[in-house]
Amino acid sequence: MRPLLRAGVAVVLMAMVLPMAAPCAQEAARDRITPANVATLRPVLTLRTGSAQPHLAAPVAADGLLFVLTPFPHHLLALDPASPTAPLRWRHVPEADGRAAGQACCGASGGVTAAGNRLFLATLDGRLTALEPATGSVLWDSRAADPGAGETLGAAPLVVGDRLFLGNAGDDFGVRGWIGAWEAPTGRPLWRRYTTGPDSDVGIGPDFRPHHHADQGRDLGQASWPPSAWRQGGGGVTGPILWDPTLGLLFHGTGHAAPWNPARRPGDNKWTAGLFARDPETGMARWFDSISPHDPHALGSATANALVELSWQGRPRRLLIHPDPNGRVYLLDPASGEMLSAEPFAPVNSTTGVDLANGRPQWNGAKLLDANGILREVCPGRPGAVGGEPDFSRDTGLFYIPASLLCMDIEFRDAAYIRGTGYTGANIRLGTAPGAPRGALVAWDVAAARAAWRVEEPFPLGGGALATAGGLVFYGTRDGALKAVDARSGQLLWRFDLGTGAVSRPVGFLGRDGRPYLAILAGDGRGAGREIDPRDASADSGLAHALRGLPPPREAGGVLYVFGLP
Amino acid sequence: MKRASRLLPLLLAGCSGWQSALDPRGPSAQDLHGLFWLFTITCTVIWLAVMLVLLAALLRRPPATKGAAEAAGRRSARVVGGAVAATVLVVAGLTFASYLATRAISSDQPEALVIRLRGYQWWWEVTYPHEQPDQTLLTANEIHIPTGRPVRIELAAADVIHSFWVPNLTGKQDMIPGRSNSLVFTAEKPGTYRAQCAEFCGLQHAHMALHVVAEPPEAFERWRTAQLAEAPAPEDAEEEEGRRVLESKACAACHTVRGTEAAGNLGPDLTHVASRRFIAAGMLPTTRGSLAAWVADPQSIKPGNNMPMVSLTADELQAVSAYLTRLR
Amino acid sequence: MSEALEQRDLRDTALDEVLLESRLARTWHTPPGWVGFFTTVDHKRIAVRYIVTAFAFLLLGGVLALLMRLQLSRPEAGLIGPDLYNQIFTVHGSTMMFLFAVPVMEAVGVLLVPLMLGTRNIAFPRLNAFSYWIYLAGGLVLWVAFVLDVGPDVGWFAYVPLSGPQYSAGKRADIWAQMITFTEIAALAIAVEIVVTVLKQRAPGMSLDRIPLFVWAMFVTSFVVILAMPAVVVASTALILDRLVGTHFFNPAEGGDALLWQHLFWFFGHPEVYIIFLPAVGMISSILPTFVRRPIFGYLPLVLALIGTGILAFGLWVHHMFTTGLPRVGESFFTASSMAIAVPSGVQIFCWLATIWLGRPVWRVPFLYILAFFFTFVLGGLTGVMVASVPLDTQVHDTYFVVAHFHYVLVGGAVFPLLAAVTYWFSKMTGRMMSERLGRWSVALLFIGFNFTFFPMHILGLQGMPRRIYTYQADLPWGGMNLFVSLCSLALAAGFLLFVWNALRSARAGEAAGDNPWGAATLEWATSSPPPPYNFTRIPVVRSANPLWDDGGALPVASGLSVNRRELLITTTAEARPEARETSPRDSAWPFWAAIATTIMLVCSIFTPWAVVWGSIPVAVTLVGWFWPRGTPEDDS
Amino acid sequence: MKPWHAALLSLLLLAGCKRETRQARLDPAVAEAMDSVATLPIGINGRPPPVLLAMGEPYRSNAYQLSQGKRLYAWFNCQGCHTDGGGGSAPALMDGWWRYGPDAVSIFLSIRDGRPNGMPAFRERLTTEQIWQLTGYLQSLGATSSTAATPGRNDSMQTRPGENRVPSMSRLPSPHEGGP
Repeated sequence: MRPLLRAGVAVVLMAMVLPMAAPCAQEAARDRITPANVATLRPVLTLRTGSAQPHLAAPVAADGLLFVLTPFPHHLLALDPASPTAPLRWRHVPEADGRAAGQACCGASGGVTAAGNRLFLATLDGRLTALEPATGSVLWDSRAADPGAGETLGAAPLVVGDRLFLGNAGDDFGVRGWIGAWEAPTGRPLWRRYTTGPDSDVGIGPDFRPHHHADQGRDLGQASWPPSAWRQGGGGVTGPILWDPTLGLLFHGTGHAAPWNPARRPGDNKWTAGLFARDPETGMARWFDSISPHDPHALGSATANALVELSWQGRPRRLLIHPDPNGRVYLLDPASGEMLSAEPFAPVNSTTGVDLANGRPQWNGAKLLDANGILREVCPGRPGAVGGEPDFSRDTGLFYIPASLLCMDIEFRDAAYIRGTGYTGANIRLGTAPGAPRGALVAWDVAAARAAWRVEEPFPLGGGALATAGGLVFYGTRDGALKAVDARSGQLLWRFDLGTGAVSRPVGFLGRDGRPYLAILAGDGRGAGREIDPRDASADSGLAHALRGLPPPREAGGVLYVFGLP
Repeated sequence: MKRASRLLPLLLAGCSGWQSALDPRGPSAQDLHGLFWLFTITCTVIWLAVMLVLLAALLRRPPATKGAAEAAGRRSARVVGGAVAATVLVVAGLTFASYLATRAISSDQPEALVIRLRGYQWWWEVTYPHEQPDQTLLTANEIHIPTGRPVRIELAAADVIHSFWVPNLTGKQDMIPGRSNSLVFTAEKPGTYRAQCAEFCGLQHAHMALHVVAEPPEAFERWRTAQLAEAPAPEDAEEEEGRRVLESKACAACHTVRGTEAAGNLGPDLTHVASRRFIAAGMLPTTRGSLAAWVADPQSIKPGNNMPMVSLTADELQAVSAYLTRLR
Repeated sequence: MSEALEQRDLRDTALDEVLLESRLARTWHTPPGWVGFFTTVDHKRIAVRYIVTAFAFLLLGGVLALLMRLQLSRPEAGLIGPDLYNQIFTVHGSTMMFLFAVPVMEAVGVLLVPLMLGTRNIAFPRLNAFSYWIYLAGGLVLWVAFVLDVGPDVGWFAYVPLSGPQYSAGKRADIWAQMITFTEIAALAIAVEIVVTVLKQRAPGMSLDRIPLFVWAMFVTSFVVILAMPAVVVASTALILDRLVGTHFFNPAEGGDALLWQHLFWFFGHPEVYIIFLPAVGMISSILPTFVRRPIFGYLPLVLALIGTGILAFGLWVHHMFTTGLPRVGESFFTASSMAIAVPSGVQIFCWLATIWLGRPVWRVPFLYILAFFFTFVLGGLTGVMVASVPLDTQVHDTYFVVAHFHYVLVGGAVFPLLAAVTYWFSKMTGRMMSERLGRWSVALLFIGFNFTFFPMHILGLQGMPRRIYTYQADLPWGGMNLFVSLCSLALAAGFLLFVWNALRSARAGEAAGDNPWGAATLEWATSSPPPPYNFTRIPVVRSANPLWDDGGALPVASGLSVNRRELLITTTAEARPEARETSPRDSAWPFWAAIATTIMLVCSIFTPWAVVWGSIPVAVTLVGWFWPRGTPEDDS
Repeated sequence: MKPWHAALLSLLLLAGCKRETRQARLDPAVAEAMDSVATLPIGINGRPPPVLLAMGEPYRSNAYQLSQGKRLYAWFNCQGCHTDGGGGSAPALMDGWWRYGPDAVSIFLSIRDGRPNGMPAFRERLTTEQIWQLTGYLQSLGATSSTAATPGRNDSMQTRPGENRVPSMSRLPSPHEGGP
């Protein structure tokens, strides 16, 4: 019964459009959402995706259209929120390689990018496609990742000019991470640089000037691993890639080293769990910061980064902000990779500090284990303290981090590498101290390197935050709320019940009618979803245990909400 | 007594060998050997004395008169008291001797070569850690050590309790899950010394052996360098086919051959399996025939071990054994 | 009126010898046939039953030993696979330790302690009956499981994690752990009985310094049992809980410790050796004077040596764990304490030597066994000193050297004295003497077979042969000696068979024995062979340590006990002055039913922990039946 | 032998006879026969190989075989996706719901041939016997009633109740609860 039903749900997309917009023509059109009018936000469009999986990919808006990527097996929908009665412009259903369904590791979801009048789609199962935004017709199509090995595509591609940059995911399967470049108009591959292996693979040449001494040397991506282990070393480029137009550099974090069990990979395991600055032309590395050498808790550093300009220690400066899964916010000089600060934004006991001079964390010896065995109460727990994509507000100077405040018991076991199967060698039970909040929205004062305020949440946050120019921060929660808080004080101004948990980032955009809209794709905050037996405390890498008490969603599948002002 | 005197030369002569406590080849084993003979000779003397007294007591004519009997009784009391005192002295002396030997054996050797040994049911994983991670060497079922340099074996167990024992070099030490033990010893002469698991560990406890190869430091370094290299490439079509079979069949899920797609680590690392003297944890000498026999039917050779019988055609078996023989 | 009064409280003072015997026989009588078989509480019947059962298990364990020798007689023999071999050596070890050695020693105690103390029955006789049934059930559980291929295969020491839930699937290890529970209950019951009997039921005048040395030995042994067994109760219960309920006593990942098992097990396991050895020492001390025709030399040092051994027994369990990587200081301490046990053993040996020195040997079979004991036990004791040294132990631990050592100690130190004891006290069990001629043959076969079987194992161990291996490779130099050992083991087996044949034949057709065929000195020889159900017509009074020698033919007697109910004389603990009269329970089938109920509960708890809950209901019912007053004269008192 | 001994013995014989035999080596012909399952074209459900029934279904009822299956579950990375049975990137195995049917043949086929939604094929990684061992173990993992033959807990971090102690499924919400 069950497979049939599931197939039905997956195949027949139920785009049940419920026109709920009540035309209230009396009020003058407002051009932005502000604390004053946020309470009047109401849904203008809802759409059920029919997929019961967690909806991780944020919708993308371009030219007044909203592009929605549903979970794997994907449907790409083009919607026009300005015409609520017939919003669906087109639908693209890429051919799916079912193997990827079981391999959505490390928060990988695939993603969409709109750029230069093109739409680029990276599917979870490794397909990279360019489409015509207006019609949905395919311009080119290529295969970027091999799901047979557990390799998937994590985040949306980055397009700069006529180049497209994309990273892979698959750390949990022992897949070597890489970042690649394609010619955007044609889909011709340009280069591919790996996270592990010899310098030629990694893209390390004469221009590579890492700030810290430990990162200098020949073939460290090979020498810092036991023989051959780098071939299954992980370090996927799972998070978004950041483009710095001023310096002309790409920044990206690298994922965790594989397997999770550090006893199986003595050494610093370069270049996993760190930050790369790369030349977009050649992909050659400029600098690298090793955030967690040896990555003893397999957290990686593949989170979203941000570039900001603000006054740092009395003088204006461009800074690269890297909120790391290890629970610290790193401030770096984007040109050199110099570390300026690394303060915790979440409860951290795995490190006691970071030695900014050599860039290495000061590990808490009690939370390290280089043998099979068990570590208890390691904070933060996998997959890290950064729950979703943070956002920076220039107006407030605050960096809004949706945080997960979990700790873990992690047991290291023997890890067997079998191609296409999970290569972890660890078992995790996530939890918190009783009574402690499991999640929070942390407003990080970048200049002061401390939290300005935080909004505590009963469950770890899984989606991103959106800071608007109007002085609001929007974020969704796993228990199915979309919240708007005052960007300066964190005061809750508006709350909407989504009916299902949100684990993706809200987006704001202007519609074809010139009015502001807010969209969020909600869909199952229960991590891996419903096929979990919560009696197993390690289910879904321990997340199921950490979400104890989370009420089941009212909506069976995902729902897209588009909100507008009346 | 007569029997003992007959057995003593047997004890002296017939007991040297490649797995014998009576054929010491390193300082630890020599200390233990010396201690063994100290104890043996002391105990033999005591035993002979007791037996002689017993014999004399049996053959002796008992005291005829009551007075003589009482005198004999008093004398006996003194003799018994003296014997007990002597026992106390001997026991104290032997305790002290064994304390000295313990101290000599367990003295810490900071410059020792560290080797990690992990016991599995029923094989041994050997790791040579190195401060440079890519010089870390992982192999199985054979330990190479340089002569004249102390080695410290760090012992761990993956499943049940095992015990590492190379009698020619030193005494045994247990490998206990959840605990770490270590053992320091030195081999003075080059040679191959057999070691065997000495703690009952299940079905194939009898076939859980390991060879310690002591060789001059240069030879050891040569061996180490050779072992660090990736597996040699196949040299002919048959070996090429063997590699393909190994990568595509169940072999690759459990065994690593560095440089190929086989990267499993549930069983011993096979990158240089043919360079090892024995396969299957000291069971069969490494020849192409024994490799083929082992792959063809591991459960007949070592019933209950964790390597399954993978069904291969005759040609595939030929090819795999050819390729494995190449892995020197 | 006076008739009725007399009926209720008729004393032995009022009756002459013949009438007294008939009245006592009526009071202490056990019905014949099946009813009596299941209801008797006579310590002699239960003890003989115990001894016969234990010897049956000895033979079964011996068959397993021969099977192992058959398999090991040549390299890579394919007769017995590893699975079966592991079961065989586990069942061999468990049978010999738990079903033969400990029970048989306690059974000899049950037989002789009341006789030597001059009392009519052991204390708590129904518990005694219960103990036998439980012991039998435990033995059957192990052996039925073994026959069904569910025999434990984790060694008699059952080290975790090998015996734990992950590495020992199925019910095999549970069977072992539950068998331990059965034998624990049985042994503890007897230990309690003996302690109470020795403290309160001694013949008047038998002050502490006149107690026969065998009784002293059983007394010390019983205390060792009472103190050591709880450790193994805890260990085996924790193991069963780990295996069946999912607790984590031995799981290092959840805070347990695999080494905890070894500490608990050996805290019992080492005293276990002395539980077997101390009664044997007592047997030697009690038999030897008879065959050198003089009292034992050094009674007080021997008693002190017994007590000293009993105390030291608890201070050296770690010497089974010298290779587990314990702190050096601890190892040195345990080396010292392990070697210190040589001192009390030395005292005993020297006292016996002095006894022989001062006496005139009588070359009868029990004495020959004692000589065999001297030869082998001293050798085994000295190899024990070697094993006690930490550095030497690292070479010989878990090798055939240790196999040789403990067989020298246990067979040489305990089985030879036991065989001497059975030969010596055979008349008190059957009323007949064992054949002297067959006895001499079996001594010779056992002595030669034993030494040729086990002495070469020392060398095999030093040559690197580990224990518990089901085979060895042909290129190892062990083949010849193993074949030799296997062949010699046949001689050893022949010796045991001859002994059993002798016993069986003599029990039917042996020469009839008088009250005191050996001319011995202690009280058990003051009654007939076999003794009547009430043991002594009148309770003897003791005035020296060797009453039958020192008091000539006729012992003084105490009187005043009731004859129409089962009544014992209670004496004071130190001086053994008469203190009170106490009734002794009548025959009952309830101990048998209680044993059945307990067996059902314990066996079912292997399959579901809930059996402990519902299984305790029938146990409670049978216990109520056991203690329910039935209006017998004993209940009235 | 006393009558009750005989009774006990025969009872045990009936109940426990050969329940714990450990067969290390499988005859290659038998192993081959165990691979031939008759199945529906969609790869769900079917008739188990007759040889399995002839052997008395040891992979389901023999504790040793079940523990071998449990070992393989950990060794062959089942845990990587299914965790300790609670599921993760792959469905839970202990909840009693099976996408492709709860019968042994369906589970066997899922492991041997893989399934389209991410389950890789283990045909060339495990032998047929091992797949049956795993199948037997998985059935015990999802079992709703306790059995005498059960794999014990592992000496590792405990994250879930033991295999034969999973409470009745009636206490769990159905995975389709609240569905459309």
